[in-house]
Amino acid sequence: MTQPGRAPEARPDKAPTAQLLDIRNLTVTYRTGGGPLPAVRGVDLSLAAGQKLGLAGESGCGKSTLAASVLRLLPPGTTTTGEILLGGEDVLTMGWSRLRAVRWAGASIVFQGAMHSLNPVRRIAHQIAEPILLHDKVSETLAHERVAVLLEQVGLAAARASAYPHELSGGQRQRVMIAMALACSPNLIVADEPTTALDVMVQAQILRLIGDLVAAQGISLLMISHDLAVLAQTCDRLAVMYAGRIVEDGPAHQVFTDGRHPYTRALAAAFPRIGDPSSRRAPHGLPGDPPDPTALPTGCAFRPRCPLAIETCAHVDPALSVAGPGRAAACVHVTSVPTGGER
Amino acid sequence: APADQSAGPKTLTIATNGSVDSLSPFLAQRLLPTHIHRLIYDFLTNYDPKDDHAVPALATSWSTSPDKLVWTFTIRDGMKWSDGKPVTAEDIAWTYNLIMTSPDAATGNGNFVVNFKSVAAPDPKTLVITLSKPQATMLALDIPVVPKHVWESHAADIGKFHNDTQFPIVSNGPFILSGYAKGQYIELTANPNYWRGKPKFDKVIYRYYKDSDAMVEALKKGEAHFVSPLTPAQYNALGDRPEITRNKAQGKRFYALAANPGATTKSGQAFGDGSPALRDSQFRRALMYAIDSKTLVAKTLGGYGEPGAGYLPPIWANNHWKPDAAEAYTHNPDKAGEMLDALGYRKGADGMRTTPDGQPLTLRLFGQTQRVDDTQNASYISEWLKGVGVGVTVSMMDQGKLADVETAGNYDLAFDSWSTNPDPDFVLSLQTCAGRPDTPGASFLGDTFVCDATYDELYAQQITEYDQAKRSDLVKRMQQQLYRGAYVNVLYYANVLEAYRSDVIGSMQKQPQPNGMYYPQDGYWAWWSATPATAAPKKSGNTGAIVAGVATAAIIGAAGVLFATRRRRAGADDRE
Amino acid sequence: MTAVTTAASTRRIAWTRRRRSLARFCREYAKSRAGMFGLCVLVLAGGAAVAAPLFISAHELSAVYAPGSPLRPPSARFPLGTDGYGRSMVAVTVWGARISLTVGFLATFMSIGIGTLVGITAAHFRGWADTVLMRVTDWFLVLPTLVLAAALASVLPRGVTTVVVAIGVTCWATTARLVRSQTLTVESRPYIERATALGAGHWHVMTRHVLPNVMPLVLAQTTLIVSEAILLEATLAFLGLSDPTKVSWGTTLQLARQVGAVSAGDWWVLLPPGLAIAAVALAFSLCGRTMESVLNPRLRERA
Amino acid sequence: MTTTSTDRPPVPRPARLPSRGGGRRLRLGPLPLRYVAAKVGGAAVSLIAVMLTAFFLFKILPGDPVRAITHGIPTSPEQLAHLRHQFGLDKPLAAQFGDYAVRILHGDLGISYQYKTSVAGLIGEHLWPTIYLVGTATVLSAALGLRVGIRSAWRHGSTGDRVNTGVALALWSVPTFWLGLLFIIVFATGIGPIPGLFPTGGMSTPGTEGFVAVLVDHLRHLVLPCLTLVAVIYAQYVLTMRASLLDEMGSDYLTTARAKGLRDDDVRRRHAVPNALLPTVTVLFINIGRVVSGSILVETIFSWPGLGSLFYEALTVPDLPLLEGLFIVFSGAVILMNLLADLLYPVLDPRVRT
Amino acid sequence: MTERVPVLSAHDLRVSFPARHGHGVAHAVDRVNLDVYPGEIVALVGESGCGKTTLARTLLGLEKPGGGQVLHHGQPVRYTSRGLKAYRRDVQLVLQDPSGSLNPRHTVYEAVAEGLRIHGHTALGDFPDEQAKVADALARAGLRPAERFFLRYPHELSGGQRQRVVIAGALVLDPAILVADEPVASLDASVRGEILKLLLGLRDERGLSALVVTHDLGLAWNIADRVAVMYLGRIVETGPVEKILTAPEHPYTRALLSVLPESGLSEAGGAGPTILTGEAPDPTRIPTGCRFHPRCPVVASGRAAALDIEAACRGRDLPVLDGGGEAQVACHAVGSDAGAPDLRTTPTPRPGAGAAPRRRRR
Ligand SMILES: Nc1ncnc2c1ncn2[C@@H]1O[C@H](COP(=O)(O)OP(=O)(O)OP(=O)(O)O)[C@@H](O)[C@H]1O
Ligand SMILES: Nc1ncnc2c1ncn2[C@@H]1O[C@H](COP(=O)(O)OP(=O)(O)OP(=O)(O)O)[C@@H](O)[C@H]1O
Ligand SMILES: [Mg+2]
Ligand SMILES: [Mg+2]
Repeated sequence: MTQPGRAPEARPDKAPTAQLLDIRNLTVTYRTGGGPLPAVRGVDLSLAAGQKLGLAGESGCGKSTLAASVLRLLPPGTTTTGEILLGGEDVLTMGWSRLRAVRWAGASIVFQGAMHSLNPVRRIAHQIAEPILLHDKVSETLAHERVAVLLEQVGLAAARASAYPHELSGGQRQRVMIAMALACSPNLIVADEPTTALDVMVQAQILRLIGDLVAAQGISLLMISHDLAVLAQTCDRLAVMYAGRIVEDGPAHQVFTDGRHPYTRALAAAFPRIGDPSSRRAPHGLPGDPPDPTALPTGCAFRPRCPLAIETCAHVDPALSVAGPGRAAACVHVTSVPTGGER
Repeated sequence: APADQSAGPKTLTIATNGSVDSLSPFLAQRLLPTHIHRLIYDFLTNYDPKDDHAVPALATSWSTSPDKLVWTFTIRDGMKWSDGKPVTAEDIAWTYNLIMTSPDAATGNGNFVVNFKSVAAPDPKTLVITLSKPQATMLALDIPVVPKHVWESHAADIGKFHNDTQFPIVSNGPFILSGYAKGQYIELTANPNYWRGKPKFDKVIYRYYKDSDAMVEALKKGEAHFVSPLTPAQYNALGDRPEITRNKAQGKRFYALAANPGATTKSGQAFGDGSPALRDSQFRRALMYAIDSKTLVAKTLGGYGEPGAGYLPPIWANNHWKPDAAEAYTHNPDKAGEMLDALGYRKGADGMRTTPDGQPLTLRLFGQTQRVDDTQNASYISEWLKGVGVGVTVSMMDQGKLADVETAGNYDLAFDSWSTNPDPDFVLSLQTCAGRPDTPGASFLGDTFVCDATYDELYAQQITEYDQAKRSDLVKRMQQQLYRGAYVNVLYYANVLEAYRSDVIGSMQKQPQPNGMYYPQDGYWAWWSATPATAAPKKSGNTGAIVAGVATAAIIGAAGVLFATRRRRAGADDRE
Repeated sequence: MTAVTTAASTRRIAWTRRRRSLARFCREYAKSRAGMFGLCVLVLAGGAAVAAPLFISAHELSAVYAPGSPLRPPSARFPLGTDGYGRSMVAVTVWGARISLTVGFLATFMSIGIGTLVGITAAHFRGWADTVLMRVTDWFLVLPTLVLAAALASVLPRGVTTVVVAIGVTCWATTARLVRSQTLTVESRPYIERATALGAGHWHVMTRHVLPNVMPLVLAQTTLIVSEAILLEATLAFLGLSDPTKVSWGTTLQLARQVGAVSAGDWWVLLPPGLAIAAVALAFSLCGRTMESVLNPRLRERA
Repeated sequence: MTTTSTDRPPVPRPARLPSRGGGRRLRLGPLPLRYVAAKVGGAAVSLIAVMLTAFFLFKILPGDPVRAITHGIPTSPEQLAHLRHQFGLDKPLAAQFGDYAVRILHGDLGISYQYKTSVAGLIGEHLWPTIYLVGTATVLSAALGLRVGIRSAWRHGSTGDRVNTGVALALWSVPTFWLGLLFIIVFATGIGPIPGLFPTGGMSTPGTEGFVAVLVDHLRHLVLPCLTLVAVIYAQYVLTMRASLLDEMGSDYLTTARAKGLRDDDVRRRHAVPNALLPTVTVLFINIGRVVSGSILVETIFSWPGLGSLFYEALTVPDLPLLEGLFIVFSGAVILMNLLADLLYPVLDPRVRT
Repeated sequence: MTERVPVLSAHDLRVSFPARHGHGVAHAVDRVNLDVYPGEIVALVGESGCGKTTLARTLLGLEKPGGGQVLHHGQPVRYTSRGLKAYRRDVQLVLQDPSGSLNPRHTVYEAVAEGLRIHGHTALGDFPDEQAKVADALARAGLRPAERFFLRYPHELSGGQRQRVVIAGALVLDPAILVADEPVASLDASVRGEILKLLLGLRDERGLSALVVTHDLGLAWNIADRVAVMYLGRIVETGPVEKILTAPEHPYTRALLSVLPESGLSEAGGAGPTILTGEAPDPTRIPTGCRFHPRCPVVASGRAAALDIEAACRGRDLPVLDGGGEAQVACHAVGSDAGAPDLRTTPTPRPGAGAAPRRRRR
């Protein structure tokens, strides 16, 4: 159990049928002017039906890339290898028409910037109704009735249906995005930093809304954020990414409060708990700069900033290994951590 | 495709670069409409196609009183307007009187009647014109005569009426103006009742082009049957086409370099800033020796023209004058240099001359941008003058601006070009002392501020000389006087280059013969006499038209299809 | 001593920096094949124009001493035939580049100068200055350039200066708009606020921050306008509004048309100047577009 | 961009009546009056400025026009005085300007020197051919240019895109008049195997009869001038459309649309193009206004009896009142088109409407 | 201790803008008093749009106050160009977005030296030349060795490094006060701590005072001595960090604290976060009475009515808090019945483990 091994075995939840989303050894490489850019480097991740999975990590570590690859929304010219099984079907090898059918009906996405993710010259009713008409092949009247219901669900008056995006506030627009994501009753919603640009108070509203709706409808949620605290609060499980890799994966609360990977711990420490005297006048941070995906160091990508780096780190790039019940981490030190001792 | 030549009415299409300012004979000043008026309205007299002497038209005969002040014309019998009303002396008298009394009506032809005291029609067949002083040009009154009964109602607003509201226009010439599209074409129909006989072509159409190349293309394709004027290059290029006949005619235009002899008003007050050097006729002559008009003819005109000397072109055989060898300014730069040296214009180290008081000698040469020749000739002349040490700065400007410069007297040398008429009076009058302005800078009748007492004396004599031979002699002496003074130095007379489809037009009369032109004539001879060719023209036009029609339809169809395919879907599965 | 070293070292730093950014610009630029093509054409045309007096004597361009007879087709002696005066079309075309390019550049500098000044002033000072200047700009923007230039050229004395002024005065509005909007963008950047907070005045902000950031755009715009100006010069010449005694591509074409070369089928007088205009205008456009895409990162992303 | 979200009462809207089947189209609210008034006012100010400029340009700069008119034509001093009076030149400048303003307000643009008839009438007569030519050319080139521009941008970087852009740029760089002359040589005269299919100039062949024949005749005359004009303006449309669609290409809402499962075509048609059209519309309209004056060269070369030829003729004289009138008309066309674009813009873009 | 003169203070400051659309004015800052003492770090927190940035900009003279004064060492700031220039040598600004704060065409060296160039030789202080001074500033900001960074362009630096350059650019003039507007908001979580450490270090080593504008209460807890909570242009609660963040009294502060993710987490089983409803506040239409009352949970839950202060909440203006160091709160409920425990709609965040709430710091 403490054996470091290939990731699939190390995955906490092994029942293959229960997984709604199963990402296996995914790599995504962008084509850029300065050569290939590996944004995601061998990620294994799975999500059971009805589960809420958080994906954290700092800017540029590949979170959005991962999210976009779930619906194969990456720009042309990007190389993707591995498998993304959505309900058992590999998204990456699907035909276009099947893929179009899966998009939104099977999984939908809430993007970060609702301002830009909504078409500015179309009424929101139209934009919400569009996937309904496309996938459910219902009459327009019916679709618009659905729109009214959806808007009510996300706490917007049905009368706002005729508004244009610019007539709504940021929070309201994000609600529209959520309503849109729910429109075809997908099995999975991917929320890519849905609250980053929003105000604290609105952020709380939206998080609660997503949590409630997903729970009520039994939809799986893949939530992406750079804010570990937010994810810990909303999600069941938490995966932490660094430089295109998952470095830690486990139950949300445990990962947040007791990270096994030094990066997870550093990230968690960056969100101080108010009232905690240890962080009073003592901000925690990681020295060094975020990694440059085109020029990663040899061995463990985190090594240059790692307080615990040892010599092996320079040539071993550790794979995810089991680090406790339902937990895994990618660090040479993980084996030395007494697993299960914490509970 | 012109639906012509085959069976239907025979049409003669003329391509020209003119434009119509007005169809009213009272207002028109441009060449094209005045020419059209010649075709649709009969004048008092006409010019003979052979040698341009006055021949009967409306008037069948004429006589003058002994004091030379009263002219009595007998009007042709039985002529009818195209609406059936008879043509009478009253029509003529009314037309002339209108021009004499209304400044608006005088716009086009006012100069002909300036000297008239009265015009009367004592009976329908007699016209009596009383002059204030004798006038030798009474048989060259190029005034279209309009039907009084039609025009009476327009007399009040004659300045605004353009005679383009009702077609066909009531007239009495060999052709009747039957159609007119502004900026596009004028359509004339043969007058079946014309007294001299019906023209052979049923229709004559003038199409005007803004671009001379388009005109030639039209001729090549048979869209037009006659083209004038051509540039030398175009004329040459048309030479190897059997279906096209070219005509190199002596032109009526002289092209000159006018020197500013010192601008003065009628009262002799000097103004302007013309170079003082040019006030000296010897200096002006020296300049003429530096200029080689043969080269100009060869280069600028491509050889299509004759070097000039006399004021009136050789086409007017009676009045044309040539200097004898001793007098002629034959190209001789050395002589020019000597003359300048003698006048005290010394050459400096850089080869350029200075005035006797030490100023650099530089003359301003002006030309019109609208006149192609000016640009070319300016290049040559400035180089020649520089060659003898006279500096030249060339300015090209449009004709309005140039007119400003000239009226102000602020020039040294300027190109000058006039079209002449069978009767020499008008151009000759340009150089009289009386042609100068009343006040400095005012508009004036004349041309270049010339005031030469001998010349004026001769002018006064010729205008009262009713004997043609004697008058010609006077006219030649005037030209000689002008030449000696080197005021207006005629450089050349350009040929008029024309071409027509010989598969459409069998024959036409030139005027004058044998070296005259078809267009524009001082009569209506060319179109009136034109006979359709017997050989059928090549039918290229029609098949071409069909192909073109199909092609056009295809293009438009393609555009339509383009629209239709707007909703075309991409193949189902091959793309996102 | 201190002052000297300071000055020297900062200058050194500045130079190193400039060299580096220039090198980077060149590298980026060289990647664009279209841009390089344009540059080659320009270097050729410019070189020919500058070097023209070295291998074309005044006599070859003189009407009187023109070496050939008029409108002769290409031959061994005259590879491109002769024009209406009998001058070699090669000489005329090469020489024409001088006036055409000169007019193009002068007019462009004039219009760019006005445009930049107006744009920066309006955007930096805002308020009524902005309102007034932009009203004027808008007004120039709506005026049809050709009509205004033609009208100006027809009422002013003929000559190269007139053409330059006519083009310069009519073409600056786009630049002013562009520069203004770029200035507004730059001025809304936090670094302007930072500079102001550091105590910088108008002059400092305008010269140190706004101008360098607007300059690349202006440069790209310059190349684009040159191509427009060359076309406009040719057009004005064609309409008979330029000085026909000066040999430019436009006047050459105008002369060709006046002597009836088109219908005479004398293609050799028509093709060289026309193609030269098209090639140079195209080259300037290509250079401008490439520069724009290299200098403007937002555009760079697309390319 | 967060504009008025709270103070705007939500439009009450019943849950979609079935009768409103075409609910997908933009529903146009009334344009805000203030906006319209401001734009119309702006246009009026521009027009007044145009007239001022025209007065300055054509009355003050060129000097005494009567001298220009009468030069070379025998004219007596009385006639001169008469002409001066006729053109109102015998009054002081201020009075002339007053007259001018009053005249213009009455739609009277003066009397042409060369045609001796009212400039307004002349312009009216020559207006239709120009509208016919320019309209056809604009419709064709816009239809073609926008399509090609859209395709190019959507597949940017592809060979097709590079060819399209290259062709557009080349056409853009070619002098209009030169292209027209080439067209005449190639397609009107015919060169080598190419037959001369089209007339060299003019708008119709006089004497053509029969509806079909007249129609074909008109179309044949239209082809070459129209082609020349299309070639030149087409490039602008392609480049503008391409640029503005490229601007939209990276937008997140397109990713959203794609994520919804829309086809590529639909993403482009329903989402990308409507947004990209916004900036293009302005360019399009300004262009229409400019093309009217841009047709000067084409009309001249093809002897098309429109405003362009008229302008060219006026230039060669120069016929100042006519030039002045045409100047006002050409500028007015651009101003009008600008105004239309301004008024159309909020219809297309809801963001401007509030 | 009040005899200590604040280095920078706002006195009854008011700033308003013409509203962006339509008519009316936005009272972005509406009578604010705030003092910053030497060596003190004050955090200004509040929701988006409450006027924090406007206040900061006004303090720097980038915005002219519509009323009230900005005092520098007790002297009113003069708004002449010379007065402002002198003032701005002493007060420096650090903005949220380090990438935007650096001219992309200027190297690091130029960016840092800009202040020196503007203020001329006098700004060099003891340093021999500009380069030495720039190197020193960069080193102080943690970019060592400084020379390595001279020729870099902003785009060649990471976000954290850029922010350090911006800070170096401010430090190069040896300011007494740093006004930092959301200095770490755009930085990655892991980098954020390092920048905050830097600010703390500067305070400790050089006695630099700072006003840190933020919407992140955690950040205030990390570095600030004192916190001022702003709502709709007005400071509604102020006092020492330990007091305000552990035992807040104003319902708004409490709501802000309650929505912090980890608080909900740690208080699992508690009443959960108080999420304020209603639209974001609009400075063009400031409500009468307590400006928070339309969204106030105390009013909404009926407790205000129970306490018989509802009328006051809706209609009676609250006194303006002074800018000093003591804990103060502007709330009718607090005033009417100080510390009434039943006012608390949410459980107080864990009573400070170790740091006992103190009502008065000094
Ligand atoms: N279209 C693209 N082309 C090339 N590189 C890209 C593209 N999109 C992203 N990248 C690069 O891929 C890496 C991962 O990007 P991604 O957007 O997935 O990061 P992220 O974790 O979502 O970051 P953030 O928190 O800032 O949103 C980054 O280095 C980014 O620069
Ligand atoms: N230049 C301006 N013109 C008009 N209104 C302004 C201007 N600057 C700010 N405002 C308005 O003043 C109010 C306060 O703005 P400010 O930027 O100070 O808020 P903030 O607290 O910094 O918000 P954030 O947290 O979003 O940065 C806002 O309603 C804003 O719309
Ligand atoms: Mg992302
Ligand atoms: Mg702010």
